Amino acid sequence: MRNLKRAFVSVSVSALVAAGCATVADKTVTQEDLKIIKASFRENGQAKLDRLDQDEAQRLCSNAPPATIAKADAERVEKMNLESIKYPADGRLMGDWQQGERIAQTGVGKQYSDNPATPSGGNCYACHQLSKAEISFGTIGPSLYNYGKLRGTSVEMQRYTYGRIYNPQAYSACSNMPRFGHNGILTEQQLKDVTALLLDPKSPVNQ
Amino acid sequence: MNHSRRKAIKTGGGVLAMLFAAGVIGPEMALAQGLGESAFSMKTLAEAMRAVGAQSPATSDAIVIKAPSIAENGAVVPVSIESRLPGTESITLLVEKNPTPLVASFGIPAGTEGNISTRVKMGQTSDVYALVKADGKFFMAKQEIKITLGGCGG
Amino acid sequence: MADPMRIRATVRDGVVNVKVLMSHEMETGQRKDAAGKLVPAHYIRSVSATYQGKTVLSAQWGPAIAKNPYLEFSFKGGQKGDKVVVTWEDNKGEKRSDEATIS
Amino acid sequence: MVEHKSVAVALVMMASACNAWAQGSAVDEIARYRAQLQDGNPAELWEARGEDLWKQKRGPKNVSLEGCNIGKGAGVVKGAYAELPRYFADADRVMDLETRLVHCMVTLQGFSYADATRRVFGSGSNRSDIEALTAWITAESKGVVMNVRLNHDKEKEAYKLGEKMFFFRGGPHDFACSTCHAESGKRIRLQDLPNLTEKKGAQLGYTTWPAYRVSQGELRTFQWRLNDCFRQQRFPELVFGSEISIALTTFLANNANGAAFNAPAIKR
Repeated sequence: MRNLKRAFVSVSVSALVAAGCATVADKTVTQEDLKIIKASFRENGQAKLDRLDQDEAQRLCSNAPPATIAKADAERVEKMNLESIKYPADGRLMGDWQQGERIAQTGVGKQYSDNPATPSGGNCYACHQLSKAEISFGTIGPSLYNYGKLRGTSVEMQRYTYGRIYNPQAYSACSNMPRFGHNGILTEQQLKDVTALLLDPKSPVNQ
Repeated sequence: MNHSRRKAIKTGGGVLAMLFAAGVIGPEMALAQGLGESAFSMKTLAEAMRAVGAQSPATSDAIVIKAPSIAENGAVVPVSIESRLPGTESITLLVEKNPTPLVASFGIPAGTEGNISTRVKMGQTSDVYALVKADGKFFMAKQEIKITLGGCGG
Repeated sequence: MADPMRIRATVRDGVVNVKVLMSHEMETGQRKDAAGKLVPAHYIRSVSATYQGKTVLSAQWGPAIAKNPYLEFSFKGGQKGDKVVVTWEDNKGEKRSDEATIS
Repeated sequence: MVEHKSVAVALVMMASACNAWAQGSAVDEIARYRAQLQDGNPAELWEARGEDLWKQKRGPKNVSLEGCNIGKGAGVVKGAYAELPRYFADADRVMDLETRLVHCMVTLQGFSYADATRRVFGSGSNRSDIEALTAWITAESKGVVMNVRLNHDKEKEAYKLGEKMFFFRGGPHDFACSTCHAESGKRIRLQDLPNLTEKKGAQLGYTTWPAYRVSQGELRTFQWRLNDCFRQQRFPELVFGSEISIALTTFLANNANGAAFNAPAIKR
């Protein structure tokens, strides 16, 4: 997957250079740049300036273009993120798919315009096709229609699915998908509910 | 919600009456179609149609609704209605699932074409009705318009 | 005082096509502001258009016409250089009239 | 895991083939929706007000903005937006249209900076003069070919910084501009996402702002576009006229060079 993506990006990079609108100059964000970035934003509500302090994965995944990340760095990012996944203490990984559908439809949460007391959504439909009924879905991520029907609901698959939502970068460095558990966007119960949306045979995803 | 809306309409009526008395607006302006303001506060499609004066109107192929079947945003949904019925006197637009279905009514004097375009608000996916009065009789056409969610932060 | 309307009136084969944009909030009375307070209804309730003193369109609107309303209609018999007058009045009694020359 | 993935890819491809028709028709209908809106763009209401504001004598010094140089000489409006942002020697910085307008409101009309920037984004009856002025001035560049130069060192620096910011990931969602705007043919929900790292995408994206947003009933400028992207990226708030806002605008506007400017547009 990643190799494919890299190949794709390198093609578009050469196209860019050919079009003359990109230089191959140094594209690393310097301390000086960071100062300018911090001076260009102001805190608002729950969005404080510390959101501009990148963790290592964010820093390594900010190169322009994004997938120029070195193989060793990609492995580092994946290892680091894999270690961060916390599975539920009660061992149960599947919650309520109906709640999961609500979470998938909702995009609020963590914006400075959002009430911090309101639970965040997962906004899954923004990027993925999930059910047949919802025609308004995005294509940044792959279609997940029939996700569970195609894969079954083995414990191994439940763990993989839960982990993939908890921290997608454990499986794919620099993935575009938010690390919903790792960064505290969704609660443990919400992660279980979204896992159920994907895997439960009764979920609209698997009809 | 409904109470305050009723109240607002009532207040509006008061202002209207005052303006009448003051001679600011003429009767033609206030009662374009002779519709009472109450028609706009009816909660169901059937009530709203009755308030306009239409009792179970017949469906007509001579009324064409031009609107997308999927709208990207319910706040602005473009709708055009064309009536090819001879003697078209009025064109009325209704959205069945809006809190109050009656949206607008257009009086079409002789010499004006039976062709109106405007933009409406829709709270959710719904049938949109075009009701045409021609030679004293009501006819209708309908089309479903799906309202979709969009954007990345909602 | 409300902003002027933008009116375009063009004649082709004896038919005048009129396109109007109006500046208006078209508040439904059902929306809440940031503080959770209901915003009072405020919408254009009637619209009329005249050509040489004769009404060529009259309309009654509710609050479900979209914000900054758009209206298009056509009538027969207008001449280039003549004027079309459009008038609206809202539920608070505010009125606005503007005219356009047929081109 | 690797096996899972390749199976998943194949199945995903099958699934999308099955849904191609249904999706195609939804996308076609959305295109119809957009086409039907083009005829009457309420942005014209902002343009009319903006022209009045430009010509009116205003501010503590009671002068009009007709003496304002937005890049092509004092009072020259036609085609000016297609060459912005640019370096202005009198301010010794690169400026976009909105920051230049504020500069003129302060230096020519005598407004304080705070007063000039009090309402950079309007809301309902709290209207923004900057949005109205921007609507009119940008409309005066409709059809003009984008030609944003990188001659001055500060213009080159702005471009480079803008490019870095475009790929800068941060916040609880790990988002960067590039998360949504670095691949072609992608959508959020049903909204097409221009690939801003490519000429065609940058041209399509940049030349259609400002725009009347039907979802808000407001005319929105490019400063607003950036501000609201960062809000949804879960970043803190982008400061109006900040160095990063100008840098990103320079990066995107320069990438759009060669295309005819086509705004104010009308969008969802």
